[in-house]
Formats: sequence, C-alpha cells, structure tokens
Amino acid sequence: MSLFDKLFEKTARGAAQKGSRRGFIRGLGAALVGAGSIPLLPVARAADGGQKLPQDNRLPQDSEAGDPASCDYWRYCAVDGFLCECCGGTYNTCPPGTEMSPITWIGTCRNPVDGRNYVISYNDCCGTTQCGSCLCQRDEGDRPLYRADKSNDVNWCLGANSSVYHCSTAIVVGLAFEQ
Amino acid sequence: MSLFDKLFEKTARGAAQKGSRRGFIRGLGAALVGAGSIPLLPVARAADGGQKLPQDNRLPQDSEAGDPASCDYWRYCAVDGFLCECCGGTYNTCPPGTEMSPITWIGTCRNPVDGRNYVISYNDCCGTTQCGSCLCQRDEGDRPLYRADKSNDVNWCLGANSSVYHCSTAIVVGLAFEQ
Amino acid sequence: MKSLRSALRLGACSVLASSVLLSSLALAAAKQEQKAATRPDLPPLPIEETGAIRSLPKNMPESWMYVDEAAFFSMFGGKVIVLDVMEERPAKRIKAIADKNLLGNFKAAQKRDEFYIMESFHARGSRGPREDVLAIYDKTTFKILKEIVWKDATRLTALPERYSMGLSKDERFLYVANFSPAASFSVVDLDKREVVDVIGTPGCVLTYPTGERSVTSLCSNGGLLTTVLDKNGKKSAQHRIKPFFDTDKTPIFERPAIIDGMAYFPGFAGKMHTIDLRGDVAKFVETWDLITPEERKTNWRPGGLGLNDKDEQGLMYMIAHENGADGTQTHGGSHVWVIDVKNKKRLRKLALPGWGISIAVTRGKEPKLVVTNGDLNLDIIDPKDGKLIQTISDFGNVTPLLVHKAY
Amino acid sequence: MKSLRSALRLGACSVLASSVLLSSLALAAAKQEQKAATRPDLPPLPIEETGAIRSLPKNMPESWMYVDEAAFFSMFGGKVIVLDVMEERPAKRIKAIADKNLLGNFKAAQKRDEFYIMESFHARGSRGPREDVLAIYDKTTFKILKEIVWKDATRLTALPERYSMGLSKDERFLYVANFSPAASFSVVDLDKREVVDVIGTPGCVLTYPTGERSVTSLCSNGGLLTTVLDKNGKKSAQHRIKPFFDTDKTPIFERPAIIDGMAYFPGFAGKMHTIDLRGDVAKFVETWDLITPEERKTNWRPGGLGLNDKDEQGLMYMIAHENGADGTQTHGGSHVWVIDVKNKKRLRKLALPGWGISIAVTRGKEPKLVVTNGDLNLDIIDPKDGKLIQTISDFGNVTPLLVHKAY
Repeated sequence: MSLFDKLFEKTARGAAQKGSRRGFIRGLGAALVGAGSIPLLPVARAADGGQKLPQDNRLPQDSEAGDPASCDYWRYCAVDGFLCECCGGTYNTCPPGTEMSPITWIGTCRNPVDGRNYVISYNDCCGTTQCGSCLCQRDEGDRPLYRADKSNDVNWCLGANSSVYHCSTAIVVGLAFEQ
Repeated sequence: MSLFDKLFEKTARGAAQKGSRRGFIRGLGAALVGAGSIPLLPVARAADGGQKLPQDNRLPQDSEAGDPASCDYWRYCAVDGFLCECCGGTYNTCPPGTEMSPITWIGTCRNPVDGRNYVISYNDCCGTTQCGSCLCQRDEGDRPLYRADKSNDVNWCLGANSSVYHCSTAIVVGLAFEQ
Repeated sequence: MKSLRSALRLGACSVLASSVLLSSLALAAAKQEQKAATRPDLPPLPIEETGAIRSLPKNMPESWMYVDEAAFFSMFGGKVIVLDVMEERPAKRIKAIADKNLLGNFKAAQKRDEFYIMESFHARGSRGPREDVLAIYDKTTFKILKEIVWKDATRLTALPERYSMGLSKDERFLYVANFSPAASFSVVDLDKREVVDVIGTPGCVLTYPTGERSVTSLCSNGGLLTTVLDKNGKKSAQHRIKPFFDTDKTPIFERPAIIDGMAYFPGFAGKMHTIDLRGDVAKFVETWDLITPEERKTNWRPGGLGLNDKDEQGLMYMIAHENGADGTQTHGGSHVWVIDVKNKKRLRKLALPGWGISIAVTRGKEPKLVVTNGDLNLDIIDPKDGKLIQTISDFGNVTPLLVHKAY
Repeated sequence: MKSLRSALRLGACSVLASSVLLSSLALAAAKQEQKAATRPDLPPLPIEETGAIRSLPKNMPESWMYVDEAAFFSMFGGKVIVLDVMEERPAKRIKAIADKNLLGNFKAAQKRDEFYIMESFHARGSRGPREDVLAIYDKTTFKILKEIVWKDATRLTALPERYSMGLSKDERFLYVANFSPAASFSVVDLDKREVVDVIGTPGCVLTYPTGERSVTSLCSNGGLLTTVLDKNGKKSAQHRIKPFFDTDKTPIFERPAIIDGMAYFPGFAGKMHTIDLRGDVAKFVETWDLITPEERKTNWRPGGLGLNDKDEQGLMYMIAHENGADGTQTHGGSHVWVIDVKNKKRLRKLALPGWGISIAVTRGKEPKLVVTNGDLNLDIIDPKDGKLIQTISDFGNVTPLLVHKAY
C-alpha cells in the first residue's frame, strides 16, 4: 500500500529530523485537501521582494515539476499544514519573523521529472500565529501517535522556542534508495 | 435625528454605568446587523437548565415585546456585540464562568408594549473568549471615542478583571424622562 | 454568493446590507403601529439586578455535550462549548464556554462536578516562556478551582484525543499524557489537587484507564505498556504486552471505544482489536473482522478524526468510507456503522446526510449521533432510522473536531 | 451551498471531498504517464539548507500594504499582514505576518526601518494579570527589537484607528494613546527605546501629530487639546482649542486624513472640518460642505470604519452612502468620493463593486484603492476608472478592518 514503506530512507541530515510527520488538520479531512483555486504555474519563478531566493537556480526537477504553491507539488507528498510558499516564505524557507523547528517529520517523495525518490524534511515554521492560507493535507503513510516518527497529529513546533505553528516547508535532504 | 438626545437619562444606578456604549463591530457594519436566521418567538419562555431565570416572572413589557434572542428586541437599541441571550446567559445575566464588567455604556430604549423609555445598561460579560454567536449591531446615537460616554468602539471590559470580551447584556436600570 | 460569505462565516445572526435598510424601514413602520397600541396602564418595569452570572445544573441533561473547538486556524482561540444538541432554538443551544489554548486537551469527570483542561501558554501570545497548566473547572459555575503548573512544559499538544487524559475508576487520579517527543504521563491526585508522579512510557503514548489504578499506553512496536500505580498514584510497576499488530503494515487507530472495560481498537483496513482493560494489566484478547469480503473489494474502511464513540447500551458507532486507500484513514466517511462489539456483529449501516469527520453519541436510552460534518457543523442524527434531526451551526464553531458526553 | 461553507471560510486552497477522490484518480493516472517520461540522466537534486528564514526588502514596493486583521471573533488571533495588493498570484501576496493580541494598535514608521504594535496580554489567555506591551519590530526581519512594558495596563483597546499611535515629524518620538477610561498618552523615545512621559489629556483622545513635536487630541466638548513636548519628549505645555462642532448634534468622525499637515475631519452629515496641525498648536481653519443640496435630499453621507485615506498627491478618498440616518455612520457605503481638499472640491464619485467598510490607498503616482468589502475581503480598485482590479481573499483574513501604507 504505502510506497514509503518499501524504501530505505537515507537521511542526509540526521540532526535536523526525527523521522516523523505532523498534521494538525487530519480531522478536517475530506473537505480541506488540495489547493484547488490556485492555478498551476509549472515554470520557474523570478525572485520577488528584493531577495535572492533558492528558486533562482532551480534544477529542472524542481522548476518543471509543478507549482510549489499547489498542494499537488511533488515535495508535499507527506506535508500537512499551511504551505510556507503562500505565507511569505517558500517551499524551503520560513517567512520573516518565524523560526524553523529543528524537530521535523520526513517523507519520501518521488520527483516526477527525474523519477528519483527524495527524502523531504518538513520543517515547521513557528512563532507566529497560523498563516491561514494554502492548507494542504496529504496523509499517505501517516500513522497515529504511537508511531511518533510517522505521526502528523502532533504539533512539532514543540522543538522550537515557540509552540505556535505558522506554516510548513518541504526541504530536500537526500536521496532515498529502494530496499 | 437621535431620539436619545431629547431625553434626560435618569441613571438609577450610577455606580454601575459610565453612560457610554461600546461596539467592536461597527466596522463590520453593513454585512452584520440583525439576527436574521433566528425565528422570532414573542412569547415568554420557560426556564431551562435547571435554574430559575429572571424571565420566569417577566412582565408583559418584556414577555410580549419580542424575542430576546433577536437583535430587534427592544432592549438592544444601543447594543453592539454578541447577545448573552445566545451564549449561555440571558439578556440580563452573564454566562457561566464570565464576570460582568462594572463599567458599561447605557442606552435609552422605548418599550413597544407600555410605550415608556427605559434606561438600559449594557454590561459586558468578560473573561472568556468571544461567544461568536448572535452578533448584533445597532448604532443609533453612537459617537466616536471623543465622546467616551457614547462611544461603542472601546472595549469596555477594561473595567473587569479580564479584558477579554465575551458577550453583552441589556439590563433595565431605570425610567428615562423626556425633557 | 459573494455577499453570503461573511454572513455564513460570521454567525447565524447576520443579515446583509440591503436587509438592514429594509428592516430599518420596517421597524419605523412597526413603531408607528405599536405606538397606537401601547399600554401605559401597565406598571413600569422594575429595576433589575446587575452582576448576575448564570450557572449550570449539577446533572446535565443527556443531550448536553462538550464540544472541543480546536480552533485550528488560530490555536489561541480554542474553546470547550457546552451545547444542548437537541435544543431546537439556536439561541438556547450554547450553555457555557471555557477557553482552551494551544490545542489544549479536555476531559470531563462523571462523578466529580469537574472537568479538566490541560493547556499551554506563552507569556506573550506566541512568544515568551511556555507554561503548561492543568485547569480544574467547577462544571456548574465554569470557574477554575485550581491551576496546576507543570514543572516542564511537555504536555502533549496534538489534535484532540479522547485519551490524552484519563481518569481512574474512582476518579481520584487524573492521568495526563506528555510528549516532548519523549512520552510520559503525569498523575494528578484530584483530592489533593497536586501532581503525585510523572512516569516515563518510552515509545508508548496516551492514557487508557485500566483496572482500578492502572494506565495502558499504545507502543511503537505494536504492543502495549501498562503502568500500575500504588494507592497514592505513584508508579508501582510497568508491564509490556507483546505486539498484536504491525505498525507499518497493519496499523490501527489509537482511538478505541472502551465499553465495560474492554477496549475496541479499529484497524485502518477494518479489523477490530479487542483489549481487556478490566484487570491490573492490559490483555490482548482477539482480532476480528468488521468488514465483509464483499465490502473489502471496494475498500470499505473506518476513517475520520474522532471516528468512533459508544452509547450507554454498549454499542459502538464508527464512521466508514468506500474506496479507502493510503491516506484516507483520516478523511472521514459517508456512513456510520453500528457495532455490537460483544457479539462481534455489525448491526446497521447508516448513510450520513453529508460527510462525517468525527462522531459522538449522546447519553441515555435513546442516544443520538453528533457528527462533525464536512462543513464543520454538527449533524444530529437519530441512529434508529438515520434521519437528520437538525444541523447545528453558528455556535462560534470553526473546527469542532471532537465532541464529548457531558454528565 | 452547504458544502461550500467550510471551503469558503477555510481558505483559498480548499477543494471538496468529491474532488479529493477525483484528484486521487487523476494523480494516479498522471503518475503512470510521468513514469514514461522521466529523465534519470539529470543530476540529482542537491541537498538543501535547512533553517533559512526570509526577510523583506528595506524599501517595500508601493503596492505593499499592512493589513490590520483585528480578529474580532477571537481577540487572541489578531495579526498584521504585509500584503502585495497588486500581486496576481494568490500564493505570493502574503509577505509576512506579525501577531497582534487583544485589539492591538499598529503604526508603521516611514524613515525608521520599524513598525510598532501596542498590544495586551493576560498571563494565561483570558485570565491572569494583564500586561500592556509595545513591541518595536524590525520591518525587514519581522523580529522584535525591543519590548517596552507599560507601568499601568491602560493602553487604548478599541477598534483599529490610524491615530491610536502617532509619530513625531522626525520620528524620534512615538505617541501612544491610553484610555482607562481616563485618557492620556505615553511618549516613547525611539532612539533610547524607553517611555519618557505619560501625559494626561482629560476628556481628549487619540494622538494626531502636530508641528515638530506636539500632539493634538480630540475632546468631548468638540474642541481640541494640543500637548507641546520639549526636546526630550516631556510635556512642556498644553493648549485647549475651543469647540468647533457639537458632539451631540453635529458629530464628526475622529478619523481625519492629514495631508501636508492639514487635518480634514469629515462630519457625520457631510461637512468637512479643516484643522491646521503644521504649527506647535492646532488651529481650527474652517468648515466646508462635501455634499450638494441635491445629495442632501437623499441623505448622502460619509460612513465606514476606516472610512478614508489619502494618496501621495494629496487627494482624499472617502466611503459614502445614500439614505444615511442615525446609526448608518458606521456601516460603510456604496461609493468612494475623491476629494481635492485643498480646493475643497469633490473630483469624482466612484461606485464600488460591492459594499465598502474601510478604505486605504497605495503609495505612488498611480495609487490604487484597497477597500475592505462587505464580505471582509479586499477589493483592489483603480480610482482612475473605478474598475475592480482584483479581489483578495483567503489570506487568513477574518475581519481585516483597517489597511495601512507600507514603506
């Protein structure tokens, strides 16, 4: 059933992850998945706001793989929360004024362009009240609290100075290898 | 223009009032007035919840004057906020767990049954987050902050232990006399 | 449509701009009429008391429920709302409200006139030191009797769970789950109103009351851990119960219905797991199938957040959906299954009027279902015939994720 | 309709249950296709940095605005949201968010790279001691540079006002309104980051910056009070300006547009009141009429919460409505009047696409209107032709009651 279970996840940055997922909004379930009203823009984007963004030199696997503002974007296979891409951050940076939680949950997502499976670290951005935009819930491989490493019901901002959750990033931290 | 300006307001309980009104929701203005979806029940109501309510022995001026859960109810001529009647309190009692602010704003409302003008004290109930039900805004005679005695833009829970506003009551504190 | 939006989300009592103008005119007209019919012969209304605060009855009616409003869109605004779900008059449904900050956890006592909210605060909203506080409420006055501050701010902050807190059978002890992510639970002596022990449960979470004075937790290896307490609420022993499911391949929901001391844990794919919590230490009893081979073909499965509850006659009610897949376990369902767990038999399948995310059941001999629907309102349903009694909206609800019986 | 509700109020990114199932199928199909077209020849994606936090440019573009989200339905959830109102991509509109508790007040500096939030906290949500805190933010990092705690918790808690705080011309001093209900204001030395004086203004409220280092407040008798400060920000003198309107009979809005040191206060019934704030002490200049005799017949009037703003060319923009009456002054309007205050001339009347409650104007030579509409979303309008450029919703907004220019 679960793709992820067949993979050995090579976590490149062990310190940054605890191998678990978080997802407040499981309960909102059926009514709340996706990013329906935001058009897909599967092209690389220029930086805005006067700051050089990581996206400026994105490889084709990112730039041609869909829209980071869409819940369908490949990195978000295990995300559950508000997308930082819509909150003043990007898919891999936190919005101004927040802090990135060092304790995260991870997922293994298949990149549709190069066909590889990557380990994604879903570091939450914490310290400002909910962003409230681009709620995205994708629960594949999710487990209840007893599998903390795979559970997205927990508020993982518990690892930050502030327990107040703002939005979630999706950061490539390594390649996953099939067993 | 304003009925109230022609009246001399005999405040029966000076200590409990500061002769002013409050109304957070002025700005919500146009879209938010009234109690549209709640049916009018212009009859006296039995107490519920195992507690004897003041309504049990209401005079005809109250019991035949409309529905205390409707924004149109006669006492609410100058109310602006969530009606305690819908929040676990009544039109003249606070919900469990809250405290009644001793600093209030007052209005002068005409009772449609006996034709008299009464002074109404709109004591806020404070100490629990917004009730969120039965928002009612009636801004007749309202003045900006410079007339604190008539301004409903201020959070009048400033007189309570907690500054957190929950809902508003409407208490008869005397008769108003025409000048 | 556009102009309906704010009306919808801002509560029952909203009418639109145009209506305001109309009603002003109507009121003016009405005023004229009323003037003619006034009765100045009546004695004037008496001066009324100020400062009156209502209270609730000691025994709440069977149709009153505690709604855990998690406030997912601003975790500062959480509430517990006492709601009479059978009340027809919208204005009379809310009975009382208590604050519940930062995904606070809730538990109602049955014998004590109390309920408990385990919550967290930063000193200044999102910033400043964090304090974890257990607030013990008087259920009739909704006043806080006592606040107990955790030594370490480690209490579980997660989506609402029925067993993030548990009560001992005699209700002397309250068990409170911690997760930092190291798992433990605190034991609160409710007579003395103090924490008497904090007990580590490595790899095991939540607090299912067991026997007289034991606590069972569910473990990452698919087993259980029972902590036995002494008469003062301190740890006396811990017992590990060997794995009865595979947390990777055959996961179960952490949300059992506990009926007469037996815990029934549904599996994602539709198997039921019976655990005996009546003794000092939990015992695995058996696994049985909830789903027919026919249903399995179209992947019928349990699903939802608070996906099940029980009535006082011992029946279990569970939300289910067709076409289940990896991920759908959290998404709710279209049906409710009524299950006679003692006879391992599904009695009925009820089609919900809409989508269901969480479910609760009222007390008494004629139980009603309280279903958090896809609009995040509450559908009240008669399980006898599946009929929708009423939909409750506009009680200050944003994300009413779990509903509890009130006593 | 029913199922649209949660989608509507829970944000732009929501699709409904049925769509979820459909999109799952679509995704599965897409996956098959993609598999055929993969390019394993590409080098793998590099490992990315964690911990990166964005910041904002020192000079914000003209179309960026600060939205004061008052969060009326839970005063704990207030925010200030930096929004690019001309951005077409919904996901790229939000630039940053700061918390703003309990009807906190907001002020943006122009020369300093700072903004200010004056807010209040109880130690535990709704309960515990209250603290009033001025948070000085770095506008590029959105980090707090300094928190200044009020000695007495008396700051004004009310619906958002542009002049609940004011800045001296040189931006060395910040004036912060207090209201307990005794009125005063605190003077904060922004260089030293400390309160240097708290000055009583009996019967007079708000802080309109005047001259180099004076503060004018609006009084209950229809007059003004100007407080002159010395070079250290301490009170040097106070001057009362005699009444120029009747607060009972001919009330004015407390919300002027201040253009080149001249404050233009609209009256409820449509008269404009010009006050000269350029000198050390305020001076009443004149009253003039905004409304034609024809319009007066159908009671055209200004109305709204943040009912007016100005552009950088010196024009004033104000919301107005027909059939005005006692009470409607707060209800917004259907039109925007563009007013050349220097020539006391109304240039244009723009019909709004919907109802308007508050208005703000972007910076620059081609200003755009930002109108909080009856749905509590933002309509972006070109004042040249009144055309709706776009409506901005789903930015976490509940009650975005006032919008400010960003610098």
